[in-house]
Amino acid sequence: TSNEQPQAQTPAGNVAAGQGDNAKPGKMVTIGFSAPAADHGWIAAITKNAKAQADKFKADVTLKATEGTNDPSQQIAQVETLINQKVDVLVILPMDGKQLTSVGQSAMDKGIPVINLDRIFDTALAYRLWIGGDNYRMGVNAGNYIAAELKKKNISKPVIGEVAGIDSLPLTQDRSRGFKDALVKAGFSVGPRVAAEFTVETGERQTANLLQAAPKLDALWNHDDDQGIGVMAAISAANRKEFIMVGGAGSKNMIDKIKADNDVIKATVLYSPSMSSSAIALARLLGQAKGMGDLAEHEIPASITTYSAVVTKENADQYADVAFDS
Amino acid sequence: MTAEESSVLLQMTGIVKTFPGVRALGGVDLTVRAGEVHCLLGQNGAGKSTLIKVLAGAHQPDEGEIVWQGETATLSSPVAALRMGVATMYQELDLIPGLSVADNIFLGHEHAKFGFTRDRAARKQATALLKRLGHPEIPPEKEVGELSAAGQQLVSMARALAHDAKLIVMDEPTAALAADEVTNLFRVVADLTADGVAVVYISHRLEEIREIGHRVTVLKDGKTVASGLAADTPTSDLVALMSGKRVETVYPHREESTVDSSREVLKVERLGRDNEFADVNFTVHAGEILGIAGLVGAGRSEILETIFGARKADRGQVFVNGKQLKAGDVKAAVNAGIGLAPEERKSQALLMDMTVAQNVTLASMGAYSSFGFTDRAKELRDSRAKLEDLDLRPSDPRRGISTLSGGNQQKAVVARWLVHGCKILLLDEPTRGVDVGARAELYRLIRELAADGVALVLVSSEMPEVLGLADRVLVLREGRVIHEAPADELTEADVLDMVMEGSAA
Amino acid sequence: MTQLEPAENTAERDTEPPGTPASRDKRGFPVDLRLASLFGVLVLMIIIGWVTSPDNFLTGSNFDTILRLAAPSGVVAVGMTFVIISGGIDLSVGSVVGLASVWMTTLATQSYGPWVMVICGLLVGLAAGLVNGVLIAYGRMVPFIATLAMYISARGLAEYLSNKQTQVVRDQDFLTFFRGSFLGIPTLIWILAVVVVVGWVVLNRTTFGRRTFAVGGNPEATRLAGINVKRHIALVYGVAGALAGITAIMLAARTTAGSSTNGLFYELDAIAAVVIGGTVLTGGRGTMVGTLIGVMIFTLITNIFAQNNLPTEVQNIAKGVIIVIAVLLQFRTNRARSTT
Amino acid sequence: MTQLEPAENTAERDTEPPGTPASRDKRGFPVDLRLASLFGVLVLMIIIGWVTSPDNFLTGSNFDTILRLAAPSGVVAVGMTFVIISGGIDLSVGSVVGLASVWMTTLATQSYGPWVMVICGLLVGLAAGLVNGVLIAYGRMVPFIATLAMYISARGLAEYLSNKQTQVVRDQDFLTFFRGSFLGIPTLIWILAVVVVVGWVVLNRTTFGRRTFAVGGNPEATRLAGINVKRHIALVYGVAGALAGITAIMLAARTTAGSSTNGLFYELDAIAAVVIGGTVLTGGRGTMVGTLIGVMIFTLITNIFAQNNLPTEVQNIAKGVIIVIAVLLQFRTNRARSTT
Ligand SMILES: Nc1ncnc2c1ncn2[C@@H]1O[C@H](COP(=O)(O)OP(=O)(O)OP(=O)(O)O)[C@@H](O)[C@H]1O
Ligand SMILES: Nc1ncnc2c1ncn2[C@@H]1O[C@H](COP(=O)(O)OP(=O)(O)OP(=O)(O)O)[C@@H](O)[C@H]1O
Ligand SMILES: O[C@@H]1[C@H](O)[C@H](O)CO[C@H]1O
Ligand SMILES: [Mg+2]
Ligand SMILES: [Mg+2]
Repeated sequence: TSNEQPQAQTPAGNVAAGQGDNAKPGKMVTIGFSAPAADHGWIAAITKNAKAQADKFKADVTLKATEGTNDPSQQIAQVETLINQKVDVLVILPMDGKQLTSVGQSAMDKGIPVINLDRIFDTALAYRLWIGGDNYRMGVNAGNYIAAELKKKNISKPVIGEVAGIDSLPLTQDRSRGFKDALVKAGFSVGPRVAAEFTVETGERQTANLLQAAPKLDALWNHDDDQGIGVMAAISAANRKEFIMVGGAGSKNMIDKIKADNDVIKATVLYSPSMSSSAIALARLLGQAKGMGDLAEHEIPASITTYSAVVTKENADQYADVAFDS
Repeated sequence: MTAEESSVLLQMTGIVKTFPGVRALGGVDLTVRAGEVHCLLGQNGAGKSTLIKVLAGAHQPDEGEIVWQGETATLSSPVAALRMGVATMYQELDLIPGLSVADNIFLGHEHAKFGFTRDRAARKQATALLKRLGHPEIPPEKEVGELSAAGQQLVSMARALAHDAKLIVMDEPTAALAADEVTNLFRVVADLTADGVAVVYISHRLEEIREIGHRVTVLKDGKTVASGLAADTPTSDLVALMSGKRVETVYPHREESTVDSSREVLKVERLGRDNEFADVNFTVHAGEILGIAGLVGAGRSEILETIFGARKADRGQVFVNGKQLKAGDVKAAVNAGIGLAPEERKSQALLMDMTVAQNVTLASMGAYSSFGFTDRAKELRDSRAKLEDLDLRPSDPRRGISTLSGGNQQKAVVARWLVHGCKILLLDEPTRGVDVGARAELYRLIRELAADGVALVLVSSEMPEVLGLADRVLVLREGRVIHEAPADELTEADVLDMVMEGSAA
Repeated sequence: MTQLEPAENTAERDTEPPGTPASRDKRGFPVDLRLASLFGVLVLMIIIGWVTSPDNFLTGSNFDTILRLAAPSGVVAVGMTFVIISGGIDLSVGSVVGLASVWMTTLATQSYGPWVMVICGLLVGLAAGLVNGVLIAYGRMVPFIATLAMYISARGLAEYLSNKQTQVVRDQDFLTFFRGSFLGIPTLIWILAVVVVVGWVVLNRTTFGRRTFAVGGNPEATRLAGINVKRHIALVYGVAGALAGITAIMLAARTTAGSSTNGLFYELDAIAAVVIGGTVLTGGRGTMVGTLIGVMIFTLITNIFAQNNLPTEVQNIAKGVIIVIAVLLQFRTNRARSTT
Repeated sequence: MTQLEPAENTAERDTEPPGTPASRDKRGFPVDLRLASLFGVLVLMIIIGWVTSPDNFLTGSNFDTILRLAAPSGVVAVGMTFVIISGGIDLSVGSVVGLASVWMTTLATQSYGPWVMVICGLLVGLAAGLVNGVLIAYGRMVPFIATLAMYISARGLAEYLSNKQTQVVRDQDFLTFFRGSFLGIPTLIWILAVVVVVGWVVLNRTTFGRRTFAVGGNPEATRLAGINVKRHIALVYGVAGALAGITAIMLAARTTAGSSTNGLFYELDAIAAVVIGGTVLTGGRGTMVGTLIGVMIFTLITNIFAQNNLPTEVQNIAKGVIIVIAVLLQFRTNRARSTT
């Protein structure tokens, strides 16, 4: 977490390199950026990464970052403000994809390319490019990992718990669906499930109750490593060690614990906020009408899905650079 | 007799109203004829207000019958009563402070078309009504909260008139009125009755009843003990009916003075507050009762509150036993031995959710605690002793203060300052709303305090009270002292002339 | 709340001599020093916006943005003004917005077309408001608690109905009308204007409004004047609920979706706007114009911060401080006025 | 709020005659029918919990969990009880918990060790509470608005300080002590017990408590009895703030982290618990035992729902309904009592 090594990167946040010709400064691009309220580490990292990436390209990029509201109507107004300011490209991580679709579309209609980050708009007409994680696969990978581990231990009727994130977000539902599908495929099912709200306190409270409801567990998946701090606190308070735990998103804190391997947490499925660094880098290229070096296409693709890798003790080092401060 | 029966407007028989735990009315009869002023008498808590609330449709009776112009009536809501022709001026001011005079007068029967108010028409009619009451100068668009108490009482009256009622009930309308306003009110009442409107009139001031009343009904403990008496029934008979015991006179006799003129306890020098009063000077000695006479609004309460530090003096000083008191600091005044029994008992003195004991020790909490912990045993012991001294009934200090009658609540306020050991007691309208029996007891108590060496300042709107109790009297007019004299050199008529005209006739 | 502030009471008495003519018409019109000082704050904010982003602030499209953002919260605040003047409070409006927005955008509702959607939003809001009103007036519950219960339950019900999914509005007629504009002014802004004007007229020129002041000023006296106080209170909450329903319709248009998270925290913003606008929480006094200015001030804060790319946390610190300053300032003006 | 509910007023008067002996000691002790009915609700919930999950509910470790979860909210609610009895309200406690939790867990603070962390949490809470108190008592702001401003600002400041990141507690002594237990009972539960007992004693057996009732019951009369009402009000908010600070410490221990999101919504839960516990929002009356029962009821709801694997939305619908029922029930009991 941040208070551990605050000076690890300057400016904090991970950045994409920018390769070949694309590294050279081009025409000035003003990028407008809008995200929900940074009420947990992951979203905070999204904003920070965007700023860090823009900073790297400060020769030809100006970032206008309006930040943070959980009221879709207000976020619409913020995007409108950016449109009024005549930015060249917009990067939008919507509070709710469906609710910001219309303003995305109106930007596109006005000729401002929109990069839709993470939570997807309702129609592809509203964005030029979508870049985000694969929530369904995140659940699938968590489920597969757990299933494999339990099979290794020859547990036939395991109790598998789930601590979801904010239940009203579509991404949470996608994750839960993927998790359930993977377990069902392996012949297992989801046992006790609670939903926290991406905060440590709710993570702790919900997990404490879940642990009471399930006196014996074999595995537990927690959707979000931010709330994971609370989840782990509840587990240690209950003095429970009999199960394995898998995290979600990939915070520095959790990856360190996985590496140390002296706790229940054995893996985390990535959903990295580094995607916002990529979004800024691509926004710059869009603004400069450039393509991506390694692709044969002249154009930037219409959608990019980051892969939800499973980080374990074995490969933890490999992912240290995309881990974020929770 | 038949002629009279035919003019009977209202007949209430066997009215019973029980509140949980209290039988407020236990079978009351009341007969009112058209065009008469029918007075309702009774001690505090006798049930007068409850009876008229039943009549106004504000309370539903448990038993009993109401006959209106010969027909049985059911008054299921205030609207029903108003429709029938009963308008009521309630005891507790029933106005909306944030609304204008006109809005208050017509509340509930607004001048309106399709729900839209017609303010001009309302203002015009309001002015007409106020004019009829002798006060055309009150602007109908003024907020009622900004009027004086007398002004508010007038609005209340205008509201009753606005209904074109056949019967107007007035529950202690003069409690907040000065002498000239009372005269004015009586003129209006006379006009009304001349038009055949009946008035039910409630007051604790017997002389008023004598002045305007035609007949009298006396309530005691929720029952009618006498009805249809002539208004000139002797005072002692009325008091006997109300209280069940003989009280010779209502107001106190002058007694042997207890002034210790060697001990000047309270000295007020050139005290003043902008727009309220100016240049007030007086001294009070141990054992002395200083009366302050004046009209409502003359600034008497403000003077007491300023001495007490509840308002900050703009000019002048207050000395207690020769030591100057810090201005605007209640705590300093209390520590110096001053106590105030304020004008509005309920809102300024009592904690209605607390017990009598807790109310009594409120100003002396330090003495009833050690290391911040309350000494509840001592609290109970001392308050019980004080309640017995003051003959406060019931004397159980653990009762809720809200269960006491007005007079006994007033005694509890006095007890608060006595347990604190106060040497100067400021009394602002100590008998307001207190019935005759309880009054006599309060007068005795005030005298006893003086005899014990307490210095008292007494403000009262009732002239005989001031003249009968005080050793010396200050006459106040528009915030200035215009006369000071020993009480036995003044007559009621002198003082009235001075407060109204500015000088003795 | 009711902190019958002792100090305040006496202070008022000290400083407010009966009958200063200036204080005559506190309810009606903006000709009042208190409102003038509030208006001063608004103007100040516009100047700040203009100075800090000279190119983009004072443009037509930015005012469009500001007003369209203010529109839904403004409508909620009009309802809150009635509730607070009547001596109550409504914590549930935000949740009711969420519930109504979900209910009117379910597949089933949408299948009946735009009229049914609109009516559904209105009715759900009205019904929730009436439940509040009935619990308060007839169930004798404290408004804070009754509406807190509704706050929790309505949000839960909205999540239950929507299965926590955002429901996209597909009805083109609905979108065309409410997202469109008339005489060059967006429909949403028209709705706000109409609601504020009607709200002003009802409050100041009808018996309903007069009685709302009366109920808040002295409910017992109002009852004794023959007014059905319980029914009136129930209706006032019904009005607030119905306006929350209208807000839901506006949000559904603005976001082209219904969601159980719509309207989150609207109650606090509305209460803050109403109180900053000079309506007192103890009831009996208040102005519609003040509420509108209060809403505009809050919307401007957000806009100015967005214009200048400032982070939310600073915005929140500033928002709290501005509330304190605006309230203290009004108090001083008030004081100054009455001593002159 | 203050809806000087007409209906309610008359009703109260109708049903609560002065001087029924039962109503004598309204504040002090749990020997009261109103509390008994509340206790009945609690017992009922325990029975429901037991019936619906017979194996896991009535276990020692589940009670441990319930009490540990109840502990922080309980401490906040004790402070809220004082504030509400004094006639005020404090919307800011949740945000103050967040602010204190962040401040006490910054790298800088942690570097000074556990004592400084604890003192920091306490002082930040106390300071925020005193700011509220001073704005209300001396700045004459309405408590609702002053604490609403603090609610917004404190959360903003917490985000600013923490840079919106979760700050993990590294100090082992701190964790060992506060996450540990004494005589087999977790430290957090001890803290709750001590706070409740001390709160009860202060409220019912000290002059501070007596003055709190007095200030809430009739501030003007209290002032005229020579009591410094303003100072007392400022102190009451200070107490509430300090207790929020203690809550922050407890949460930092429970979650092993400080975060600006700690304490979110605690104000609403605390107010609901206090009011369900029988303390009236107009001030002057209330009980500590009722508050404790109120907190337990809310904690149990969450636990029972989790035990039965029920979704949050249903839990929320139920929570609102339970608030309504509990309040109406108390009212009926009250009524029944006074008519006998
Ligand atoms: N709403 C009520 N609830 C309970 N008791 C009541 C209520 N109203 C009046 N009482 C009680 O009924 C009795 C009669 O009260 P009421 O007000 O009618 O007396 P009153 O004759 O008008 O006295 P006063 O001269 O002091 O005005 C008293 O004991 C009073 O406490
Ligand atoms: N809180 C207040 N608000 C408005 N006017 C007030 C207030 N208090 C007093 N006044 C007015 O100030 C003037 C002086 O009142 P004050 O109470 O001093 O009179 P008083 O001589 O004590 O009369 P009394 O005690 O007999 O009513 C009156 O016109 C009164 O109505
Ligand atoms: O906001 C969420 C979470 O914090 C999650 O952990 C990653 O996906 C984001 O969209
Ligand atoms: Mg009476
Ligand atoms: Mg007076």
